[in-house]
Amino acid sequence: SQKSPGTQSAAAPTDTSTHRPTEQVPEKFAKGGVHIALVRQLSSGDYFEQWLAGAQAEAKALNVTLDVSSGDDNNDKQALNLQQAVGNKADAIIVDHGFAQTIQPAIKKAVDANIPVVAFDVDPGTPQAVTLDQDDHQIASQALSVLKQDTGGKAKVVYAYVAGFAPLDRRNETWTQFKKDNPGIAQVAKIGVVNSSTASAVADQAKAALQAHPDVTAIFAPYDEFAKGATLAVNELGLQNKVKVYGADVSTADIGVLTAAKSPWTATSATDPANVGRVAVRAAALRVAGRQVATALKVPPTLITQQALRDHGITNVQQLAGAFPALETPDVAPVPWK
Amino acid sequence: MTLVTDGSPEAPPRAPAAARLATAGYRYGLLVVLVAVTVFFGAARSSFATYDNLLIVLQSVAIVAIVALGVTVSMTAGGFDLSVGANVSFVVMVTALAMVRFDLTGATAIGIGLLAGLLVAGVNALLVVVAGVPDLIATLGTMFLFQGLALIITSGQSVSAGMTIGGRPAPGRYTSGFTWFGSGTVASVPVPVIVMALLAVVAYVFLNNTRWGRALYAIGGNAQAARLAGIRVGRYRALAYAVSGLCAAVGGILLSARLGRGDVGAGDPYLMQAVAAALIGFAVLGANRPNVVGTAVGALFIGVVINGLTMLNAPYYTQTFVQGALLVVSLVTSFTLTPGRRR
Amino acid sequence: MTLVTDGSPEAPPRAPAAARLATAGYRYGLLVVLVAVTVFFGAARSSFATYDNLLIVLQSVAIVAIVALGVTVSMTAGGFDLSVGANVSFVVMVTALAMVRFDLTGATAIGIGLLAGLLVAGVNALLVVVAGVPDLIATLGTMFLFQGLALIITSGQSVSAGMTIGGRPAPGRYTSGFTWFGSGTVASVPVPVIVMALLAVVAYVFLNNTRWGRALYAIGGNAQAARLAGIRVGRYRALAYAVSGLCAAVGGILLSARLGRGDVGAGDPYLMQAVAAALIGFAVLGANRPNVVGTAVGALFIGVVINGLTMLNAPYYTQTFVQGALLVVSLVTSFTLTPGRRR
Amino acid sequence: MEVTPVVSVSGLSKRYGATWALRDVSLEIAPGEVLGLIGVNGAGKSTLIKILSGVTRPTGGEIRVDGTPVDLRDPLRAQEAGLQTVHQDIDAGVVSGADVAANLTLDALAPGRSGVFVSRDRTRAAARAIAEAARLDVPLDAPVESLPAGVRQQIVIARVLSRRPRVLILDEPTSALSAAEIRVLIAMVRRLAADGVAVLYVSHRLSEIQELCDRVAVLRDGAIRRVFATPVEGPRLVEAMLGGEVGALTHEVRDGGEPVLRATGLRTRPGAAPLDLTVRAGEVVGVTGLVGSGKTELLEQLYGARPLVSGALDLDGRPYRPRDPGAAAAAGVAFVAEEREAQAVLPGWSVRAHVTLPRLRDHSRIGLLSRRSESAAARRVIEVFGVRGPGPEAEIGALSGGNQQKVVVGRWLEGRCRLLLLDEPFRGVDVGARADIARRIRERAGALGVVIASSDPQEVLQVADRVIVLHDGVRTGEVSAADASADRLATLMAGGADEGGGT
Ligand SMILES: Nc1ncnc2c1ncn2[C@@H]1O[C@H](COP(=O)(O)OP(=O)(O)OP(=O)(O)O)[C@@H](O)[C@H]1O
Ligand SMILES: Nc1ncnc2c1ncn2[C@@H]1O[C@H](COP(=O)(O)OP(=O)(O)OP(=O)(O)O)[C@@H](O)[C@H]1O
Ligand SMILES: [Mg+2]
Ligand SMILES: [Mg+2]
Repeated sequence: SQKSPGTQSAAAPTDTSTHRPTEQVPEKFAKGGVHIALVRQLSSGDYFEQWLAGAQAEAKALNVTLDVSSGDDNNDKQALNLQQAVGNKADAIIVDHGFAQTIQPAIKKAVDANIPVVAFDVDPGTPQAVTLDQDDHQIASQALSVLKQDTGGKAKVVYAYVAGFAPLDRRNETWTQFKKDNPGIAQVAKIGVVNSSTASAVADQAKAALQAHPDVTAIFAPYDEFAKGATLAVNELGLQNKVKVYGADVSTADIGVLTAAKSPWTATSATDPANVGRVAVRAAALRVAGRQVATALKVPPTLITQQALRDHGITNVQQLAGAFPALETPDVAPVPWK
Repeated sequence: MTLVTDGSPEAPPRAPAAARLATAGYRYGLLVVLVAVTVFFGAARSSFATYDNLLIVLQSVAIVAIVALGVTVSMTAGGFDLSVGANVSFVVMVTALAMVRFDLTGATAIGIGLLAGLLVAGVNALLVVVAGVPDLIATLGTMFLFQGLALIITSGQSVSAGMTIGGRPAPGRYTSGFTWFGSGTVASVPVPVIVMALLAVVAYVFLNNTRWGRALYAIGGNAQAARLAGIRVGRYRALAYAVSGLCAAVGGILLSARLGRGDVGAGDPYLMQAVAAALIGFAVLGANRPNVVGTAVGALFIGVVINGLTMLNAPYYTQTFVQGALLVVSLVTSFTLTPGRRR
Repeated sequence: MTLVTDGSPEAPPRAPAAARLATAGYRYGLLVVLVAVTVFFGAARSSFATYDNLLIVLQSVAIVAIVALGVTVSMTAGGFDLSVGANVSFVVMVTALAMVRFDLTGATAIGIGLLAGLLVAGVNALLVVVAGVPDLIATLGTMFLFQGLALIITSGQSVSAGMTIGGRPAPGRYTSGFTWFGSGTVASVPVPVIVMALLAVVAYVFLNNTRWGRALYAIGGNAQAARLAGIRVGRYRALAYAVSGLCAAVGGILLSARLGRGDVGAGDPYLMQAVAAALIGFAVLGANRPNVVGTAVGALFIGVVINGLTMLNAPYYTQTFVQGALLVVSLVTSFTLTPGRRR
Repeated sequence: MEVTPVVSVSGLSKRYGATWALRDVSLEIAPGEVLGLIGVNGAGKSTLIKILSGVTRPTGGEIRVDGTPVDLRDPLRAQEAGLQTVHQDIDAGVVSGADVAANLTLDALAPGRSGVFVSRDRTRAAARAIAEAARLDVPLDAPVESLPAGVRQQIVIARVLSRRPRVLILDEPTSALSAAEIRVLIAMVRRLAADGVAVLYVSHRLSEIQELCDRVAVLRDGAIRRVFATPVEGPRLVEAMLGGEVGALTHEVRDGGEPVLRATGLRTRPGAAPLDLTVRAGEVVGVTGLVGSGKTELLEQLYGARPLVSGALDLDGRPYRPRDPGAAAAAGVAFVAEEREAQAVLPGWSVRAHVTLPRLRDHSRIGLLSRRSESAAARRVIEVFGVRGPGPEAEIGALSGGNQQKVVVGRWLEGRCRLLLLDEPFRGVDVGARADIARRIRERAGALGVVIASSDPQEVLQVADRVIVLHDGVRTGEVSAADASADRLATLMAGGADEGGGT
């Protein structure tokens, strides 16, 4: 299995922190031996690779050992990995994605064992754990605002969605609301498949939908694999002048597709996964040091348009942060001794 | 479907001592690799070779092993059940719906789950035994059917407590009795591990020490001879699918209890894993046929390798490769040392 | 000459006319369903039965069909290649690396991709022919090995132009010549469709009209009889895996060209789809053995159903079910009407 | 006094597509009676037996057991009615992958025949009892697929006898057995008949039929032509079977010309004494010996199907050391394996494809097969060997066993052949067909050397010019067919010394 929807890709582990240390390094960190367990639902795919790279860079900077385990899309296994981390007495645990119902009993055990927990993109079910989220509603609404602007609020739209993936479900809520608020926007077809070859499968479906509905002018595909599939379909049908694609998430490959000549993919909204990984490790480290951390951390997304990418001559995610400084969030959970 | 290759050159005659060593390599190749790997991990990480970690490894393979036992039984009768993954998914959805949407008790949900597994088995049996469709094709059809059905009954959505159905919140939730099957323990041993152990013993006795098991093996060996000896081949093949379906249902119930929600497609990966465990089992103890001990070892093999590599902080992308390489090494030692290579 | 394979009662004698109809149902069951489905979709959506849409359907199944052709060839010789999905993934990664990381030309990348496919085939052949490991188990091992290798060579990352490697951006990119294989057209027909058609014709002739194809079928029918008739069984089995590996490599190259990047695990779903197409093909034209026409029809069947249902705006979660239901219906008509049911 | 027949059939017919395998057959067998059933290959004997054993269902007609009509829907019904059958196809009787004990006790798995739990000890005890009752001496834990066909056949017979048959049906039970084993079987059948068991006995060996049966029914083209009471003379039986005369199977003994194959220092198995063998063009060398004496091992080594234990070979004066059957076939050596079902037949394949399989290269150009060339070859084999059946495109399974054998032998004579190795080529072949095959082989033998292995000395004498006798892997003698007798061969086969002539 590969990456799951609603997760995006972005900048690498370049440490762009401009902060100066304001405090002494706590003894525990100075002498080393702090173990933070990272318990992931999934590992494969650009998003997770970038996220991990960011987390590892931050861990290194903080002199922390990161013990990584992955559920490989098996949620039962993720829960067991979490249980094992508790058994091994990790100093803190970061839970990266997962199903609330499945993971909450194990999180509870961790909390009961007085192990600090940071939960990314999953509801930990306890106020003692820090929650870290990217704002999926905002991701969807940023992309949709461009769609609305381009079409003047009147368009037949093909929508790509598969239920059951939390981020996509949240983005779907925004879409549902958006349709209600904009009666001129009509969803004429819904497509979507998720497997390890999502893009090409979605392309085949999108082609069928475009064939059946020749009057479509926009495709809303709020997940980069969907967006790439939709783009492929539009290209293969030669409809670049007629149909535009509005997506979410970003990776180096996505940038290539976005900036290709005549690309119909117009805009995407995303957070930087490496940055999110760094934030997660910082939050965990703060809790290990016994500092207060806000119980709900949010990383806001940034709107990235095709035009802006072209203007800045950007070809990969590493260059993104330069052009879109908002992707970096050093002030979310800052570590005062670094 | 032939699992045995022909046409390879015959092994040359061996001296007795070398032959004994070869036979040992053949019979124990995979076990030796398993033990070696365990020792290696234990030396590298002290927390690996502990009772607690043993339980975690066992729990991580429990559901796969249970599903694989069913696959093993279907293979003994010369069949092949490709529908087990879809069956697990279907049972997960059905049990979730029973409790969350229809607010039924955990016991009822278990009953319904088992019935759902039998339903899948019934379709398989109808296709294979009554309509005469070859096993692989029939169970492939069933797989699509129930993969689809698992999606349709929930409109493709996951089922969890508090979800809204037609605007109103669902009335029920997973009962604590039900989730106990997933995360409860008896004398510190997790329930799924106990269920696995029980089922493995039952399956072992069933296949090796009962008339039915021997009849299944006879059918797998030569269905025609079995029929001429008066064995009701059709009924036994249906029985094999029923066992396979029930095992998948038990796996589905345990998975549902572990997950605490009905997750779309949760069972699908279990097909490949269960088939892998059962196939690796062929090479264990020189059986070269489906067997319960081999299947259990096969499942354990996968679990130990992944657990150990994770403990060593090996990146996830090396795990599949190491698993494949170890498997290939043990297969090669097992099969090149086979005494009667030609069969 | 087999007396029985299953316990199903023999079909009662039929009047000639009814028998002819039954034979037609048997031979054409799946084709009839395919045509009926096509007519239905065409009636429901005028845009379905158009030349343009035909091309779209064909393109959507082209890669699956190509991989399935290889699986078919491996099956004729009594084998079963479970490694094709991993092979496709591996070739996708290798071609992407060749162009993006090593800045080689598209032609070189294609050459390397084909060699990578042959490498997978070589491991299969070594395990099956030389080491004597049963096909399913051996190719399962190879599957893990190359799934893992595809991840390792890129440390689990996907490969695309502009990616950074060790801090510096990768020098190369997909050449336009290479991507032409994925999305180019010749006289409005997409290149993958042309490649599929060519390979299908070649495979058809190879299996049905050459002595090599005959030898492969003979090995699949009775390996010992083939060996004693002077056929070099080992070499032909290796040949079958080589063909299978090459087909998977072509599939991988086309997929890589279409995606324009090396995507982790992109080829994995092709195993199940290709096996499904090849197995469905058993039921076509009453062959009940692997055959090229059947495999092509099997692949087309899947493509038509998905395309048509998408056009009808059927939600994605109904598609698998409809596909399964249609498959089961045609299997049942095919096999219950088989003249010599008991073969 | 009227005795109610145990089993009677009336108006029985069976149609396969366009051919009527049986038409309007009526027969009855009384308790204690041994009824012989004979007929050429394809006459319908096995079809009748498959109906009586519940394997296939008739197109029309009635079966009564003890005067009551029965519906033999499946094998279990037939067994419950007391009809116990040994089928012609040995491999339809044993389960490979299981040991001898499991195979002997296979019946216990049918419903109601044993408790739920089985244990190894009880299975072995039961198996031992069954084997002892049938005078069968085999290691109970040997895997069946490792045993020669004769032993597997005896296992099947032993198992069927353990069902305490009221009607015992035997379809060519002796085709894979040696003389001594045949004598044991015949004595056993006699004893059962004396106890009131009705027996239906099919064989191509007329001497057995004459010795054993009370009445003999002759099938031809699916219909009963004559029923003789014994004693009856052989030629009359043959005439009724074939609908005419057959010439006596005799031949002029030839010396042969240039050596085709010269082998020195061969061993049938490691540890056996070495032997030399020369086969000349134009001569037919017979190899005989009891079951397990090493005939198959010898022939398979000559064909590269088994690694050469020791020694050196040369073919037409050039060194010859086949690595595999492919190399042997390419050098012009042909081999007809002992077990047709397992070693030569491809289920579902046409006669044409069987004929051309060993010589695909001759029927293809740049790899492409020529259908016309294939069909021509198939038609030639059908014509030359008198294969009775629906033609070259017919599925091989639609031919009777004997006709399948003609195809399998005949195909090697289509095209270049220097040395023809035949392992039990007459197994299950009727007298007429045997004469046909033998005659064709001798006709072609002018240009090639032929080796025929058979455990029936009579059979060997009928076709060979020279006979080599093996005992326990060692050559005990070699005699010219001109001055050999079946008795003398039998002595040698038993390991006795050669008292005259030969080498
Ligand atoms: N399954 C079948 N399909 C079509 N025809 C068949 C089938 N089985 C037998 N036949 C035909 O029925 C006829 C009788 O065959 P049967 O096997 O009964 O002959 P037989 O007397 O036992 O010959 P043999 O001595 O060679 O064993 C033959 O012409 C044969 O070709
Ligand atoms: N009664 C038996 N029990 C067990 N093994 C036996 C028996 N008879 C032969 N074998 C073994 O089977 C092998 C087969 O020998 P082989 O086939 O060469 O003999 P054969 O003379 O051709 O006999 P057949 O007449 O059965 O063809 C030998 O290795 C022998 O050891
Ligand atoms: Mg017969
Ligand atoms: Mg022999």
